[in-house]
Amino acid sequence: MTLSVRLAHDFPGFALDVAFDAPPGVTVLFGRSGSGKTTVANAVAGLLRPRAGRVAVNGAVLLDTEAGRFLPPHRRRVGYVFQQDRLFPHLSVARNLKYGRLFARGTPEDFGHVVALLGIGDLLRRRTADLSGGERQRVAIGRALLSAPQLLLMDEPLAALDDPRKAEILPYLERLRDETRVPLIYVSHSVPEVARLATTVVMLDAGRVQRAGPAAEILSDIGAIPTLGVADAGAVLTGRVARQHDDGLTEIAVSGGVLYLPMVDAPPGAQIRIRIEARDVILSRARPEGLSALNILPATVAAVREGEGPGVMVQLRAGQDLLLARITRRSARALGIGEGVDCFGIVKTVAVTRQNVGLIGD
Amino acid sequence: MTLSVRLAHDFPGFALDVAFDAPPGVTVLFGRSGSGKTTVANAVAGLLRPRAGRVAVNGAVLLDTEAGRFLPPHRRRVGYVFQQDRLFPHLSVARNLKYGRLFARGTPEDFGHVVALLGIGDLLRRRTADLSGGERQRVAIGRALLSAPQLLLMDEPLAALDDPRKAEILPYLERLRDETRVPLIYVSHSVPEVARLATTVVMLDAGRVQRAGPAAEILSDIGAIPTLGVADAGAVLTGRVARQHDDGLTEIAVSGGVLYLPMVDAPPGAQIRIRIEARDVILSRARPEGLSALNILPATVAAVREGEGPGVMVQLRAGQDLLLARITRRSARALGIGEGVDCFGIVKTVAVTRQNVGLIGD
Amino acid sequence: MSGWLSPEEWDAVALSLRVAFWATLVSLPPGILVAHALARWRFPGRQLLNGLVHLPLILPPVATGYLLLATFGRRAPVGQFLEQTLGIVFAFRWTGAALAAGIMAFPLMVRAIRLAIEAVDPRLEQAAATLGAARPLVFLTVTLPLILPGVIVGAILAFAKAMGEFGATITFVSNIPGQTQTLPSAIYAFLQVPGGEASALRLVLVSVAVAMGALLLSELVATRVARWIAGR
Amino acid sequence: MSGWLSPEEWDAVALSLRVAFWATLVSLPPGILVAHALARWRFPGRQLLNGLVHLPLILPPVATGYLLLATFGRRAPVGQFLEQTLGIVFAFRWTGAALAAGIMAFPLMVRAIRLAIEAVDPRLEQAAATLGAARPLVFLTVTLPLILPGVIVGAILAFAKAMGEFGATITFVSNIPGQTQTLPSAIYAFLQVPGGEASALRLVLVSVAVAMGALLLSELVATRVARWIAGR
Amino acid sequence: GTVTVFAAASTREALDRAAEAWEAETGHEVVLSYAGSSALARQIQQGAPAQLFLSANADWMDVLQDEGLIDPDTRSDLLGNRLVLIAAPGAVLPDPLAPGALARALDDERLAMALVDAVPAGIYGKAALAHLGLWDALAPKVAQADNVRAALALVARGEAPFGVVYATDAAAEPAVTVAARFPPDSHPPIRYPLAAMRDAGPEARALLRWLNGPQAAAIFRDHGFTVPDRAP
Ligand SMILES: Nc1ncnc2c1ncn2[C@@H]1O[C@H](COP(=O)(O)OP(=O)(O)OP(=O)(O)O)[C@@H](O)[C@H]1O
Ligand SMILES: Nc1ncnc2c1ncn2[C@@H]1O[C@H](COP(=O)(O)OP(=O)(O)OP(=O)(O)O)[C@@H](O)[C@H]1O
Ligand code: MOO
Ligand SMILES: [Mg+2]
Ligand SMILES: [Mg+2]
Repeated sequence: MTLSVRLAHDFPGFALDVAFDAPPGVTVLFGRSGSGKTTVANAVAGLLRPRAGRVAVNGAVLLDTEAGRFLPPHRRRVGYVFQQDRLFPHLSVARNLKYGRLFARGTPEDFGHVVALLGIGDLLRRRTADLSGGERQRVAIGRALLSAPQLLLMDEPLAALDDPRKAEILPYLERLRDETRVPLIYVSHSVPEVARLATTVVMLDAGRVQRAGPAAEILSDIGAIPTLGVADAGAVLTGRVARQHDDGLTEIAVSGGVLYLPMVDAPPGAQIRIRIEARDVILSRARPEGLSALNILPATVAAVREGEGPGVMVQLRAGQDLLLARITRRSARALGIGEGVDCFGIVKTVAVTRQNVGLIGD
Repeated sequence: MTLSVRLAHDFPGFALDVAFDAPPGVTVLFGRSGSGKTTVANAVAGLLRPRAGRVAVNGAVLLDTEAGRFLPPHRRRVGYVFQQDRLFPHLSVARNLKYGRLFARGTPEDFGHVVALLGIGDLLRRRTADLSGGERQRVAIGRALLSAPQLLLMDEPLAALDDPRKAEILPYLERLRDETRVPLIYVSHSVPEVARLATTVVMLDAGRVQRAGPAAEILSDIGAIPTLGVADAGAVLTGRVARQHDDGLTEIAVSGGVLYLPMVDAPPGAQIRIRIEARDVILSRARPEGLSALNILPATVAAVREGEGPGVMVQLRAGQDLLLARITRRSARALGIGEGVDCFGIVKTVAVTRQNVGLIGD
Repeated sequence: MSGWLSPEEWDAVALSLRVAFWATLVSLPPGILVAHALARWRFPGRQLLNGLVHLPLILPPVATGYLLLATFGRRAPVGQFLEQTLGIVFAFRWTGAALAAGIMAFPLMVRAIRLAIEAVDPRLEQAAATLGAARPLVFLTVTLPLILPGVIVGAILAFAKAMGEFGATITFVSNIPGQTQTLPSAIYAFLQVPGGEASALRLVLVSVAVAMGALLLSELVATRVARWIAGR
Repeated sequence: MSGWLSPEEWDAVALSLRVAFWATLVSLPPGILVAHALARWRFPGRQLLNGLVHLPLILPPVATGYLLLATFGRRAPVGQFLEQTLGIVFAFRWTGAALAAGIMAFPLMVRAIRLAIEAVDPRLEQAAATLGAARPLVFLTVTLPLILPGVIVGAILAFAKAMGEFGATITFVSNIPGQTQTLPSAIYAFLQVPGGEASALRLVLVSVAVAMGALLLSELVATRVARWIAGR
Repeated sequence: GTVTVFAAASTREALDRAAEAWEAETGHEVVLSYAGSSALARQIQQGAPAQLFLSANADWMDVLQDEGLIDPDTRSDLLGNRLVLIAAPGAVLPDPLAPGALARALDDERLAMALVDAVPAGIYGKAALAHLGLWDALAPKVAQADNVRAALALVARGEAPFGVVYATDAAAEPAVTVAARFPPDSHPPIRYPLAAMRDAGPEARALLRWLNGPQAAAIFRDHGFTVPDRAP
């Protein structure tokens, strides 16, 4: 395990008691406002000294209250993007970005590259006080990335950014996850972001771990849906790029068949993960014809779960993978959907946007 | 026009020059990071004195540089939720919330109601410094609402909140829009939020108005798609509640036929608006049978627009309304989609989540 | 203890406390006002006011005492005016000692408060304005609470200075036991006579004890207030 | 102008500037250190240090001068030690005047800097720490730049006070023309002479002009620095 | 060579003139440092670089002599002085030293004196008034200044209608009139002892001898001092 976190701390009216381990990659902390996400991040960064706990990253013990060990923040080498940015008001944007380099012990990311990625080239000589909200946040991200951290902590880093900007930054974070050994703890409320980035998902509720485990498992878990929010429920499949078609579609082999997705920028053979939202899956008992939807996967109903509303969540097994489909109770009845029933899952090609596709490095 | 804004101001490296008018309701400022949204909000609130401009709200002229009029901020009665919350550190949460009431000239919202809505009842006696990011933001929203404003300004108020919380607050903002005459200027990056709340959408780009007009028009406008982001494109339809069904579905009469949606909490006859995302619409030349999708609208292709990717945006006319459908070029060719072609638009009932349905008051 | 200090010395202690207390209290409102003006307003003569406020710091205390005498003395224009219109007499009264102490302490107070005002985030004041608070109310409900630690520090400095002020006081109001003889005058007197060191030391200790007590107390209050405001 | 002031008076002006300059400069590093310790560290004896720093403010200057004489005089233990080991002599030198002025000004400087340190958002220092900066480096790269306006204010106060200090100086190093006769001593000397008011006034004006010049300059610098830091 | 003289502040004009004359005569340089006798004496105790000391107070000279700092052989009472009652401009009082007259004339106003227990002029004044049986009635009305020149200034400005000062002070201040001279036997003789330090060089001793000589005596008399008869 790359990351091992065990923390207990009490605030008046709020008790934190969490423990989780995570392999390399991105560990997403997910949970409602006030569930303790920032508190965990602070404790990992050494900004909060918890009552009890142990934190180890890549074998290095940052904190062990039993052994009386408390590594001070500056020796933990965490790049922390704070929930409320903490840019240095007395330094220019460029100086803020370069601040961490003064003390970096590793090789920092390339300055020009990070600046270009974040689109802050024009701001370099500006004072931070006049920046717009999104500009501030981008500078904060850049500052953390450029400090050659051993561990990255990002507390809702993209919340203030527009979708096009998010779409530019996410692949970079994926690359970071896949190409470097820097573990990333990522706080987010956005399920698509989580699905795309997370290696491990830790769901917090009122200071406790409600569920933790590999992202694909947690996100396809019918039981996790209430926390994730029904609207955002969706399963994560892994597949392999089979072929790039001339008309901009990529053919992906998944265990249950073939999916056509909007261009995935990866060579044949590359492993990718695909999040398919439950609301984007249509069920049919017979193989449908003449639809604009290209992806039709034969599947078997694995579980059905009724919610309070008019909806029903259907878990499908398509080959090795699990799919989630959310349909109305009326349709479920009309189609005779029940455990063990064979049917077809229909997924619109375009419903799987680039947001929902992530590369997996090796 | 309830709101009339005309502003020109220059920062080194950034020039703002915008003009727009808006009817009662919610005016959404939409645009990329750094496009000038906050600058506009600040000028309307009186926190920035623009080089030139005129701002009028409900007939009251707040600013008119030509006439030499500049109403100071405290006399503008704007409830401003800032992008970075500005809670008073020396006051408790309750005192922060009640601050505006000290000076309110109108009748403020009910305290208990706002507190319950925002889920901050447990925080009332806390100091603001220890609050979590989302808690701070909720308090900031409450403070603005409780100041009996004549105009509300909200700069990305929900960005730090989790989806369940957002889903609780949005209907309240709708009610505010529909039941009071308080105009609301709302900055957001979230297209679903925009679609749901906006009466008027003002798209900003590099300090200029790129497009402005009624929400339904702008959001269904094929030309606006590049700015909105293809992934989030979708059309807004208006309909009337026809019947509530026992299985939790609501039958909605739209001009082009009937839609079944997850329970819409409104009496028969109520007018609602429904956002249908382009990616959620499947096309078929023949009326499909045996699908879990309940909503099938006969339509005629009004326009087709090819993007750079493998996708094609199809604008459909279904009755009086416009629908957008995003399909692959391959499907378009296979189905023979072209202007004037008749086809069926298939919309999954559950794809239209509560997020996408809004009430329209009278 | 009462045996340790003579009744006259007790008088001096009491008088010093009274003088320092009133000097501090009365100069607080103008101190806050002037600090606010210097920190936030732009007006002609701002630098002049700034200089004027610092004057007592720059001048030797005796010179300040002379200027006070030439201004607020009974034969001096302002002094006569005040006496005739308001019946306020400073010359040879403890009120004069308080005036001298207050004026000598004024720059310290203003500087501390001004520093605090300059550290207040104007965006909070803006937020208050959008919530409907007019300028003076913004000041009362937001700025003032936020600068309270600075105000307290200013008051501490002023109080301490007022406890120690000697040159301007004795020049302006002389040394009249029970009326204008503050601790510093008494200490000075002892230091003038050979062998008076022991007695002077005794008063120094009293002076230090009293001022330190006040200091500690206000320090405590300031820390509380600061923590309360920062919420940390 | 050179005709307006006697050579001896010019000496006094030059000496005062030199004394105030060095007193300010040399007390800055310990001033910052002590302010930081008082604002941020928790250690036994903190309140004692706090009291000690304020002492020169509370005591009549003459008493402070007397204590200095009893400590740093040539016959006094510390004074002898310093003379024999380091060859530093304070007594009756301009260095002694600087020492006296520095000590008298120290509480003002420390208070101003401390106020500034207490206003620094510790979350910025935390951010610097997560970026790898050790405590002293955080101080140098974040805290110090942020408190610069406070440091400048502290220096201004100290300079002004050093320009005006008289009681402790004359008691400690006497009033030797060309060596320890600062402007305030010169002014005092004239005030001792009947009819010397005119001459005193002349020196007061010089003193005010010089100090105001320094004040305005530093005010300007402070404003610039503050604006630069706040970025507003 | 240079001779450094520490001298009581009240001897300033006369001694300045005398020193100039000696400098002109011999070509040597005299550095004069004026301050209160007590401050000077303490500094000499601490090794001040004084070569001659002219004190306004025999007690302090005794202290230095007891400590072996001065050369007792060089000690002499260089100057004498008279005590006078002065009146402010416009204040007239025939026969002011008659019992009750002064107290009545003062009404609720003040009699300016130097500190009556600490500063020589005050001590002599109190003794004189007591000798005349006036002290008890006047004591509550006395405003004590920190030195005799400050008391003089109070009268000159009209803040106090009457004051007790040296005849030399009254002579130097045209604004005041001498209302009465105290009988020489009403107080201990006013003496200004002069002595050379033990380690004083030949030039200093030459100056000392010259100051004791007739040329200097003329200058001193010119300024209102008395010059006691000396044993040849
Ligand atoms: N210093 C403190 N004193 C008291 N309570 C605290 C303190 N810090 C945090 N809390 C409380 O602990 C809870 C968890 O806070 P935390 O900041 O970790 O939440 P979060 O999960 O990051 O929420 P959000 O998504 O809103 O940022 C909150 O209810 C918060 O009010
Ligand atoms: N005082 C200022 N001086 C100079 N430039 C400024 C100032 N205030 C804002 N700007 C610049 O003006 C542009 C618009 O800023 P604004 O805050 O309005 O953007 P925004 O649309 O709110 O962006 P975001 O979504 O990131 O908050 C930005 O590029 C910003 O850097
Ligand atoms: O030497 Mo003085 O001047 O009367 O004390
Ligand atoms: Mg948080
Ligand atoms: Mg903004």
